[in-house]
Amino acid sequence: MTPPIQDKMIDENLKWSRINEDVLRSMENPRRAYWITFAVCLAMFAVAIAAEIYQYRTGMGVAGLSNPHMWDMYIATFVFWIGMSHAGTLLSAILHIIHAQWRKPIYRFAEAMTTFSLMTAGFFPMIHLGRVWNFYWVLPYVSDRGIWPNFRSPLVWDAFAISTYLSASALFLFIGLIPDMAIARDHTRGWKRKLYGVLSLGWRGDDRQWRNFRKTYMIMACFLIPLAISVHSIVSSDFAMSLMPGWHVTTFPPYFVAGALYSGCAAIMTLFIALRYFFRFEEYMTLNIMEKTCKLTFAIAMVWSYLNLIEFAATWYGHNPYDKELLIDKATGPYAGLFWLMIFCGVIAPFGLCFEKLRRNMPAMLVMSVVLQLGMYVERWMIVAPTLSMAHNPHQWQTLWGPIVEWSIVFGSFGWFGLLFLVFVKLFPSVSMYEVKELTFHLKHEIEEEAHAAKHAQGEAHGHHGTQGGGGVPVMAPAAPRSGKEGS
Amino acid sequence: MSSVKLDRRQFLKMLGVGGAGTALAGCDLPTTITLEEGKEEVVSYLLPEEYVIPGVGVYFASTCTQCNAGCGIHGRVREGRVLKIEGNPDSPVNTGKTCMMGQAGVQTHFNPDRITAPMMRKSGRLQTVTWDEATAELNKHVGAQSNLNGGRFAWVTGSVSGHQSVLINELMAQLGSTNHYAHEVVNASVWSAVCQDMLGDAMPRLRIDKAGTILSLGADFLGTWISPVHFAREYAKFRSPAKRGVLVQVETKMTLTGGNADLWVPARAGTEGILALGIANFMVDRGWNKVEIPAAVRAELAEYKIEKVAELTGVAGSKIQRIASLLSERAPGLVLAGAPVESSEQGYASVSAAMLLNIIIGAVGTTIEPATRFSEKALQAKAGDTKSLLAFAKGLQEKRFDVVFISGANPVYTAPDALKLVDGFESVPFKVVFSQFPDETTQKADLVLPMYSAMEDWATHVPAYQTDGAVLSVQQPLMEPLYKDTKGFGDVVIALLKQRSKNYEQFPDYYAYLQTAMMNLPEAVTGPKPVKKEFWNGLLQKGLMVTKGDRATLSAKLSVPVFAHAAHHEGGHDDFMLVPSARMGMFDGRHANVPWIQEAPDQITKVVWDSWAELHPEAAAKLGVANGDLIRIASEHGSIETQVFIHKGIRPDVIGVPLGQGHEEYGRYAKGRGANPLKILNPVLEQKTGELAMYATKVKVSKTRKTVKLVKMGGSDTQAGRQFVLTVSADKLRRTEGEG
Amino acid sequence: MRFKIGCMNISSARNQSTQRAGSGLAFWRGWVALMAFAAFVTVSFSARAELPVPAHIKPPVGTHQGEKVPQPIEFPHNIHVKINKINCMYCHTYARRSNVAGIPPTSKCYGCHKVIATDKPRIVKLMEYWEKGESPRWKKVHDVPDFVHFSHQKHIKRFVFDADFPVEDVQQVCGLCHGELREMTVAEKKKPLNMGFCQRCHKANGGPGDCWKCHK
Amino acid sequence: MSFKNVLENFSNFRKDAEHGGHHTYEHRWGMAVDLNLCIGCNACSTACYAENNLPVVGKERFAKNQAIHWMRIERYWDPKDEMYPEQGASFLPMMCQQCGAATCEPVCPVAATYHTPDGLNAQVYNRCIGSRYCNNNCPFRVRYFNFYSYYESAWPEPLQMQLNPDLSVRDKGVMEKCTFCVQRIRAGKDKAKMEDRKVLDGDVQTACQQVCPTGAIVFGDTLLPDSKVSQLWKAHQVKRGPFTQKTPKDDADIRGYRIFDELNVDPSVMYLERVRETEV
Repeated sequence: MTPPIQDKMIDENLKWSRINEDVLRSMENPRRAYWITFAVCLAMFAVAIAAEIYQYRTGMGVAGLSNPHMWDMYIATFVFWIGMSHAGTLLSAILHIIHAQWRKPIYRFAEAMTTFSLMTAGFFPMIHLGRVWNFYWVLPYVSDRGIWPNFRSPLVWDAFAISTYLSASALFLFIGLIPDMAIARDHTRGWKRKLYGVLSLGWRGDDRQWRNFRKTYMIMACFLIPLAISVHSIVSSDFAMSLMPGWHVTTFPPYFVAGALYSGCAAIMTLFIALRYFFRFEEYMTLNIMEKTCKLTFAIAMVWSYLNLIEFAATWYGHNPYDKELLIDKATGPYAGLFWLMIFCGVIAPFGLCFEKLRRNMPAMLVMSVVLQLGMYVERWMIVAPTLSMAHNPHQWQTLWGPIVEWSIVFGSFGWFGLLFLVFVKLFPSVSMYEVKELTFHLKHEIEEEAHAAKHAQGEAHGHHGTQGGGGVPVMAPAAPRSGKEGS
Repeated sequence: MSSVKLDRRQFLKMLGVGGAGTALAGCDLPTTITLEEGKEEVVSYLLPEEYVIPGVGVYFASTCTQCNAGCGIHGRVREGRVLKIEGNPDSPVNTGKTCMMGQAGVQTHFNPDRITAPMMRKSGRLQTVTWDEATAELNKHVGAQSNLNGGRFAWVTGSVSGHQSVLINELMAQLGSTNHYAHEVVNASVWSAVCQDMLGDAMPRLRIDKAGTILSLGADFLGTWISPVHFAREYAKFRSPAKRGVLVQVETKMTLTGGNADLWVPARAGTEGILALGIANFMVDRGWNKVEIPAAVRAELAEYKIEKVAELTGVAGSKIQRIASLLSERAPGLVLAGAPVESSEQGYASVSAAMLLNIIIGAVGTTIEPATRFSEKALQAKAGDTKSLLAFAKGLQEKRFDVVFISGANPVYTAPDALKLVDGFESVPFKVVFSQFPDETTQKADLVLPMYSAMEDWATHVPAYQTDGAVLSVQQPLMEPLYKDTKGFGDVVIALLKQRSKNYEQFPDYYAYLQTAMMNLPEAVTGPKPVKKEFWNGLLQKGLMVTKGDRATLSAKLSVPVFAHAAHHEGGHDDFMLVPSARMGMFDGRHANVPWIQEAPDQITKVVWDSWAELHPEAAAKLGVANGDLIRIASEHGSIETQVFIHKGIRPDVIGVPLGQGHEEYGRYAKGRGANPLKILNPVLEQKTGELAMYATKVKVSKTRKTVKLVKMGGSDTQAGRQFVLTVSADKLRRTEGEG
Repeated sequence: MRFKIGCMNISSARNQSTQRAGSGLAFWRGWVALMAFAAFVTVSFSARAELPVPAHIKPPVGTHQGEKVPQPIEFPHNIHVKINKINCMYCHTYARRSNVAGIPPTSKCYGCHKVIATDKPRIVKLMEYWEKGESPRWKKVHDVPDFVHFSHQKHIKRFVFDADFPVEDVQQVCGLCHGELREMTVAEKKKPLNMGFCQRCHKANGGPGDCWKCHK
Repeated sequence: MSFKNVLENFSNFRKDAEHGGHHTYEHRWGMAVDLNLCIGCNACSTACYAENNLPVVGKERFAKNQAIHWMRIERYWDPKDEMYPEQGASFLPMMCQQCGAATCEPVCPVAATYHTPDGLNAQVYNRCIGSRYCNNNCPFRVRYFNFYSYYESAWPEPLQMQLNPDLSVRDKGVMEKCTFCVQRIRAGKDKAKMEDRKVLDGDVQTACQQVCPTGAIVFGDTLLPDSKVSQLWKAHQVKRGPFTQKTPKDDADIRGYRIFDELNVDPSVMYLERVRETEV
């Protein structure tokens, strides 16, 4: 018997033409809300630019840094954005490999998020340099002076890791886009048509293309996963490789990766809700998918909390006086407020995700996702700042709160991210059309198979869905035979 | 070899114009581009001295004038610019070392706020004039043709010695004036007075290096007292494993020396003398006295029973006994008495008590040695004091002066308001200030003569405190004057003298005078002299002349001082005894315009760039103030406002405000920064010597609403369990080394 | 005179040589006077021969075309070096005892030119300076950035004195970094004098590779 | 370091890090600071300002901990002080310890700070890009960053004439620290070279050592067995290299120790315990 509709990922009776229309509509005539958000983001970005120019001319001092506090919010924000970038990979690559079907309607924007948050994160290591104009000295290039970067420094690893990851995930995003580009091409006029024409790389949707496409996509996915893990492990080694109490922690790589996925999922939830609301994507981004996302988030949250406690425990039993002193100071000292905020947002709050009522309540989830992200941001800052405030030499102890310049640049980064994302959703389909179609198709197919199994009647199904293909959408010939295997 | 007249300091001309550039400007460009040619200028010497090589530092010997200790220095000169000051190893005063003030000498010299041209008061405002105008004005009032009545001429200086002193006296004599006021805020005049009376020698040599135990009654001999660098050198020997001496510091507010004490004893303000007598009495009781004590003295001493003394001083009886036993066990002892004791109401009595103790423990002859005086009396130091300031102020009030010269002193800043010195000073018809900087006094002058800095001028100095042999130290220019419109002090005075006496016409300038004068010093003074020219060059090379001088003899006069009343002060909840302490660095405020000194933290509190009021936690609790709160400190003669700094190194019944800040003028670094405690001092006199009792002002402290951020160096005040500064017990070491 | 010197030994060690140079003036004068006329004739169309590279040095690689820097007096290196064969270190005497080669003291110019070519406009100009008692303000041509420590004396020692290289040919060594001054009037920068240039030479000739040897 | 070197010597890099820098030292400059003699008078730190072109940052920036003092005197009170600090204060001259296994070196992305054959932690100012990682990883926190450009503000005419031409004035965005007065070391070595002799003990004096009124600071080459400093290290039983638990020194005047020795950074500065009459 057919399962009740609300348990399904998506309504299998969605006409494919409908899918095209809905998604393509989301790419047209922006409404006022869009322009307002755009303006806000632009303003935030402008402020950041101004702040950066000021800082560039005057010196890093205006960022409120001091002798113990050589790093501060810039690095925290850097880690935060890198973290964000992991969600996309998680959804598109990892879940793709394990055939989690429900990812299909939402992975596209997640991937976009990955790329853009990386593009944002990349700025921070540069912004925080004392002499930005020499940032390229970190890269190994052949110079007449015959000198090279110091390959022992985690910062150099960062440079490599991030650039690799950025290019890879951008490529991945693009590859995933190709079939949809083709659809878009066939449905648009004028310059857009040209653009999509180019981007779709002459996609005709014939057999060979599909085969190659799937291979490539799978390979990229496999390639991307270890990359994603390594990137954040390397970022974590910025701290773990040091000697400082609270930084020199062996569990940092997994801890950071978990944290990254955590904040990433939270971010996905936010964008999920936003898109669902603005673009009327209720049918695609259904509550069930939200449910799944929430559950995933909760699972990761628990992993993260666990690693967090592990760290405390390690500090406690490791009995390194400096570490211990720092841990106690974090929980009781000047930063105690933030510490407990982090614990609440990161460990306590996610338990809200256990309640189905909450999970199906979009406003509540919006709040929740923001809370989780806040928690993760604070966590990053709590890694960077307290250690510097209270390291080995008591003579240099000092607490610090970032001044306006720092804040505005950090906010500006959100503006910049927003801009990129807003442009993206209007230029590219933020829901993967062809995969949603696959989804509906397989769903329908299963249901019918069940029905037929009951009736012992064969062959209708094929004829039936043969007529399905509408709006110049390629029939997915190779998909059908594998559908049995693919069924989730 | 040429028709060109060469300036005698030609080789000191500056070569490179730029100095050290901002090095990093160049390296932002890609490496293929180098510096553009033809941007920087390079100038060669006209006539090279074979020892002056571009790019190689040359060291010239001179004398430090940052305080009056008279340390010998070497100035590192490169391309005609003096870059760094080092100590002169040949000088027995500082044997190659300097203090932070000496190091900062270069910034005093290169200070951006120097006066670069003469200034004259026209229609109420100081205006820049040419030297001709200035000289004309000067001659009009003090020149040979002027109708100046010498009796109505006064000259205020700091401590002076050497040939400046000679010239000053000469000019005073020519003018027929006797009003020479040598004024120093930081001085040891009461100490010398006592030494003079009880030992028959004003500045006996103190052998800190020989002492086994030092009982210092507020003498900050490592920081500001008499000859800090020299004492620090000896202190090193005193601390060496061979000696391992014990330092006991008795004072109300911790000084640098107190910070280094083995035992820091905060006795009640003004009772240090009584403490000394208590110790003396105890020792005599125990028969620990090294000299014979007449019965009369014993009787007088007997009054100072431990209990009574403990009660008066607030120092536990056990501690007093311990100190006493230290003085006898760890002989030879040495008892010193510094500013807080000297310039209290009964300073003389207190210091005499200390001296009596010295005699009893047999310090005289062992750790107190007869001084060596420089044989040429005229060149000896005339040490400044505060008595002279009082006298000058009095003179001003009685309108006894028509013309006043001020050189090397800043009375408008240092004089307490109670003395009404400023008004009196303004009413003087003609006030000439010889000065490098636009300080408070300069601003009130009618004629300002811009002086060479100590590194541009010639001078000789004879330290008041002589060590091994009697030193005459030469101050020679380390570079050519920065500003063409400045002049040497000596040059100006010589010019004035020429008008009145034939003897000086032979001298074109002070340099010529100095050279002749030095060469004419009798061999009795200098010891066997080589050929004159070589003597002179040798002198300049070495930078100083160590003569055997004549040795004073010490007599020890046993007499127990009488304390009129046990002058001690009970701290109410808001009234305190004000401690206007000087410190190494700021000194009496003359270095407040030196950025390095401003940025160098105070040694004890680590506060920078400002004044502060030290309070004991108890006192702070009583007042309900915290670090950084602004408080108003009011005496009968005015009030100052400054920030609170709380620490335990001070008695709860006193409040410490350091000297040095609170300048109304004196350049960009000093102006309008902090508060000047001297201003609110009550005009209390030391009973015997008539010195100003600086440590005898009671003040009321009140909160203001305001709070500022206390800017100090360092986060945590404790080591938080780190193994940073480890302390090992001397006893333990002694035991392990089997020294008993 | 009056000095108490860190650098005594350097100066004293080198003093005699300066003295000799000084007392040698008479000889130079006659000699230079003799050559002076020939100089002005030949300098214009003198054939340009490459400066030979000393055998014991692997020369630094790199070229640079600096512009002609206007100087207070257009000093003709070519006449002094090429025609009159005056040794570089006769005028730039500090090169062997200091980090900087130094501009010769005006007295040194005066020493020769009070008898030689006194009528030439440049010399007249020079004499004006001398009479005024000041030195011309030359413009630096060969300059390294302020964050670089370069020592002439050490290079001269290494490549001339220690290598027993004939001092009269020292211009071959100087030329490696300063170009062929015998062909120029006022000095022009012919070598890049940048880090690559120095570093390549250091590699080739086994100079120190430690950053702090040169960077300050 | 050229790329070839990296490939060839990468194992060395790692070994270096473990065994504390180069294995073939020309010199190994070290210091001994006797806290028993140090009176905390600030002479050394002022001398350092004079010698090394340190900028004066002013009150506001000092308040933000942006001051630059390569040599700073840390002052500590004893937490056991009840009413008064009767044992006085504890002064600690703290400068870069020129660690043998310096934690600042491996983390610099551009190798602006590295280990010289003299056993110093070099800081090449014009290579530095100001990532400030080095100070984050320095347990002593003795590296100072130019948060602003000070050339105009700290040396108004004619103060800039005092600047020492032997080392550069650091511009904004550059990390700096105590160099053991490398310009003096350089001068001393050049002098020796010009005289074709070895560098002798006493040829090189740091500014702080030269000025110190009590002679608490001793500086020299620890590779010269007869140098004053290596004598002191020997006498007080402090050795180079990794941390070794010391036997409680009960048998003589042995007071040497190195701060944060237990972190295995192999500092080149030995401190001597201060001796006080604790019984009084």
